[in-house]
Amino acid sequence: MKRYELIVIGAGPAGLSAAVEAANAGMSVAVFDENARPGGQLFKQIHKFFGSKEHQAKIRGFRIGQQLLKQAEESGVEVHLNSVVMGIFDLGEITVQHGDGVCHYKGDSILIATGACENMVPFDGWTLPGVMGAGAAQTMMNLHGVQPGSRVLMVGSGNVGLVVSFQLLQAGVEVAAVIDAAPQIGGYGVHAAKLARIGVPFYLSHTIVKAEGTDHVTGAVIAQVDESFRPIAGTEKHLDVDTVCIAVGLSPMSQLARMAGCEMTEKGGAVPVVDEYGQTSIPGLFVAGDVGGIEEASSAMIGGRIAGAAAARRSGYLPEEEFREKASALKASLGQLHEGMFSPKNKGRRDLTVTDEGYLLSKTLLHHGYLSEEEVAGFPGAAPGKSAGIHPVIECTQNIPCNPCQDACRFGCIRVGDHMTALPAVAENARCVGCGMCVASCPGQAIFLVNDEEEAGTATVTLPYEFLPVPEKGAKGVALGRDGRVVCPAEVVEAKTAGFMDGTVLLTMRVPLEMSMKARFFKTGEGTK
Amino acid sequence: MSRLLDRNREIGAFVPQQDDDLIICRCEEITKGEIRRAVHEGMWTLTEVKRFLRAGMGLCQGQTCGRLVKGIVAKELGVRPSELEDTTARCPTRPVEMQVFGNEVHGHE
Amino acid sequence: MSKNGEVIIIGGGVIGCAAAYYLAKQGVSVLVLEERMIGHGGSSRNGGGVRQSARDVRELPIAMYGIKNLWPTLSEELGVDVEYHQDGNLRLAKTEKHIDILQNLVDNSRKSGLEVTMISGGQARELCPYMSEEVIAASWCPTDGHANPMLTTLAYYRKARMMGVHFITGEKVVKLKKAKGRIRKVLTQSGNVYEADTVILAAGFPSRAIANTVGIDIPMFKELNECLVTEMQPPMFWQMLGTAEADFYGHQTKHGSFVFGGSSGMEYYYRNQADFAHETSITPASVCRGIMKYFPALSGAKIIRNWAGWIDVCADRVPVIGRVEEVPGLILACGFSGHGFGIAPAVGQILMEIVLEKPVCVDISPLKYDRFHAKA
Amino acid sequence: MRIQKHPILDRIQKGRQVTFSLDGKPMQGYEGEPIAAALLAAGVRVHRYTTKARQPRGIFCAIGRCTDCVMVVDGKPNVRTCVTPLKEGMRVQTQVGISAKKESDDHETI
Repeated sequence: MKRYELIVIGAGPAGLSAAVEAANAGMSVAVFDENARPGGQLFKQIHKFFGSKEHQAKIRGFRIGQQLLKQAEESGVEVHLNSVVMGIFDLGEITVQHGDGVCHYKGDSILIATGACENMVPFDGWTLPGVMGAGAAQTMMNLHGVQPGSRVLMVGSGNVGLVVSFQLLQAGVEVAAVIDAAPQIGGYGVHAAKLARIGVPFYLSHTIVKAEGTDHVTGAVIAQVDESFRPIAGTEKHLDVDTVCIAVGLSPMSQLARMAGCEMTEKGGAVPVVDEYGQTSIPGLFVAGDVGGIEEASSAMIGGRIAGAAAARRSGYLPEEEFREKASALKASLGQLHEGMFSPKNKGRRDLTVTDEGYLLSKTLLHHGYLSEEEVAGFPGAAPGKSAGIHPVIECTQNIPCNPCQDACRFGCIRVGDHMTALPAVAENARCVGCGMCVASCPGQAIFLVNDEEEAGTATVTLPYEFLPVPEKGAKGVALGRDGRVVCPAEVVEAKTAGFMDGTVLLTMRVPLEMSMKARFFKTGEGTK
Repeated sequence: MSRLLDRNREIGAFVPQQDDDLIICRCEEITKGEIRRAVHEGMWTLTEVKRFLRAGMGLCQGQTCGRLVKGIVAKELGVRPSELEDTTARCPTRPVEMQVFGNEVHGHE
Repeated sequence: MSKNGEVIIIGGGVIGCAAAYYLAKQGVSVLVLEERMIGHGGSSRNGGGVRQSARDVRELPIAMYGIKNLWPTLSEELGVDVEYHQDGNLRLAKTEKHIDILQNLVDNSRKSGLEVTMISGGQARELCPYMSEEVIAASWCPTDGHANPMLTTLAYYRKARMMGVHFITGEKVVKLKKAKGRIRKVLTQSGNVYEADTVILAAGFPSRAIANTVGIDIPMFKELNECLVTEMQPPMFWQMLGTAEADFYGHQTKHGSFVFGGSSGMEYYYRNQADFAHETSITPASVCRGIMKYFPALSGAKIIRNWAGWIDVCADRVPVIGRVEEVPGLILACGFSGHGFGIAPAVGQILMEIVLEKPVCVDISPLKYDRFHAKA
Repeated sequence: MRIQKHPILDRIQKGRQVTFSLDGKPMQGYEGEPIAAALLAAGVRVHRYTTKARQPRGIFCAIGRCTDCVMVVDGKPNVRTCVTPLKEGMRVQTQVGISAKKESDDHETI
């Protein structure tokens, strides 16, 4: 029987990272994945990742996937695609279906990195074609280039719901609304703000009552819920949609761990009990990534590297001391991602009212998806008088683990500090040359350049723009406020991009002077709202 | 080890609910009402519910409804979902044709 | 002295649940203690055969009694469709040796009054057109059939519970204790002590260790048994199938899926003897190859699940049923050796009759616990 | 509908265009893309009708897990169309229960 020193199940971010780490240490490694393409969910992630430079922040998920694949190839990892791991057995054996046959393999160590699957919520009509997981919609549009529908209701305002809604808009699909049964938005405020300023409405404390249609979805009914999440009669609202996307969380796909007989525990679903390096109760059987507890891709990659290193230590490829050094560095890096109000330990908390620094959290952001102008002014990235002339306005008001803006400004205008989750602050007397690097680097698209041209009575606002068609210089239209409503006429004065911006266009529009802190998006043509 | 369950514990009578006709197991078309009723008929473990109704016994092997069934059973029993033992995970993880399953070949290359 | 019912049944499998039901029907108060959950063991992990053919003549009367008197009305009686089908059993032969084995079984069964005959491959294909040309003969017993073992077990449990039988699951029995020369106490891992005048031990293989605690041994071992189930298929045939060498068996269920069991020939050497019966990496593939030789039409059917369970195999491959004279009050019902499901209703009734000291419906004396002897 | 040009992904790479059939009608798609993607692009949303209630089902998880999108492909029922690559000449049929929809059920079929 063919034997590898490490068998990795799942070629997603965790699995590939583990494989690369182990192979670089000298192990013979094979990765099996049931999909036709490697990368797991990475190739569906077309947004820029959060984090710091070492976490590959501001790089789009699919690019990180490409890098990982290249690394896997260079390190000699065998990646077997279209290979379904059917079962896991005694003594480190797996059976793999590939094509029209089944192979048996053994691994000295096995790493399960099968990721997660989407949770579902049942409602009247939820079996109709057109109701699908948000991830399913993402797969269809970002992997296969097919729109999942023409008008979508997004159920769930966690990061998946928010990110996929934005991606739907990028794919040319309308988003009728984002709803959530919870009284506040679950995902990052910056993700919500991207949708709100384009005009996507948020309905919090709302649930879907019904998907309408006989053969497929032709509409949806939503309603407000009471404190026990029951719909309140009389609050029903009909939405014209042909697609309903469900984004109500993820569950670990831990069947193989259970099949192997791992001791299990509960962590948003059944997950194996693991030691600090991802080893389960069965010696030599590791898990990494979402299968061990839902997080995000950046954490999964670090977790994978830790487990890969632990497997290498187990097989004698990594001396104890070297392993400990490596593991502690990786854990420190993981620790950085685990800080702040969205850290795993704060999961599901709704009682936070202030940031780590003591700033009052924006209620409008939590309840409507955007910051009010008054609230923006209270944060260190946008305080009035921080800078004269052209200057960045950073509308980043929650402690999320991310700091590329700090590195983006070569004049040191922007400071996050040692704690990646701290709010970015714009320095007093900052010397801003208006290069726009900060705007392009912000994965949350939360930085704007504002230039008040007092003599002319106008101002320019530069915003990140990731839609087609890109308005050309001279294009006339309207500026939309943070809430997506038309605030004033606007004209495009510049649309620039560069390779390193990877698809982000810096769109500069001219607006009346008094609108510089209100106008946050540009829409071609005469908006009539 | 299984949790100690006295099957005589009073869990109240079955009370019909408005959404009892919601499909929960999409493969086998098993409704919420059927699951709730099974609990009142003594099916107190997820495995018993599955064997009694076929919920989770279809083509996807409960990968979609497992979590939902668990929530419904837990609520009916007045326990936390995490207190319920999952049904057994078995090979194969995906449906495999008999002629493929029986065709054991050696090595990928 | 405290008491937890007139009878304690150890084991919430199909035997225990059936016995509980028939006892409750007679007004006896019963407590059932189950280590895991209802129908956890072999009761839910078998091919569902309800057959008389190829039975050892010592247990054949029990099978015949159940098929004649209990199975036909069981669904109605229990209020749950247990999916009983009486469409016959074909036991298939591919070689002359197979024919000899089957002929011998047929001859013995006929002596006990069972209507079973040898038929040709062609006749077999008339009954079941999907069968390949490799089948050259078969034994045919038209009164055999199959049922859904999971539903049957749970239906007995459900009905017994409705009738007031007390079930406690997750309660592992570790010890029996006598008092004043009779069975009296049942001690569990959780520290609970239950008492009754009569204890029925129907716990599959673990029965051996439990019986040991009152000095009784039943010569049996546990053997891994594996089954597989396909996706739903269009209705094809309703007979129960088996082979001369018993290396594969199965049927199509009411749902449409096929359930097949079988062996790889390596069962005896299975190294993992842990409590949890894990399916092996080799048997299902071997069973698939077996099935396709007999039923090529099924080669495209998808397998959606394998499962495994332990069989409590007695030294002479028939169960131990009856009172233990050395331990008054203790009744054994274990060692069913992989063919207990089909006779479960009848055994349930028999256990009731033993408890109530009624005349037993069939002669069970060949199944007593102290029948085992070394060769002369 | 297919996304012609995407702001981030530009043009999504596809295999060669192939012809397949749905319930006897000729359809276009790209080789190697999931059958489900080709159908969705053509506006087909119903993949099957269930066994018991004859309710319509379509794409749901799109990763081969939920088995809701199964259809009869080249005569085989229960084929997960979201993970089965499209090939030239494939015969795809709406599944009813576990059988192919009868052509006579389809009034549009010529």
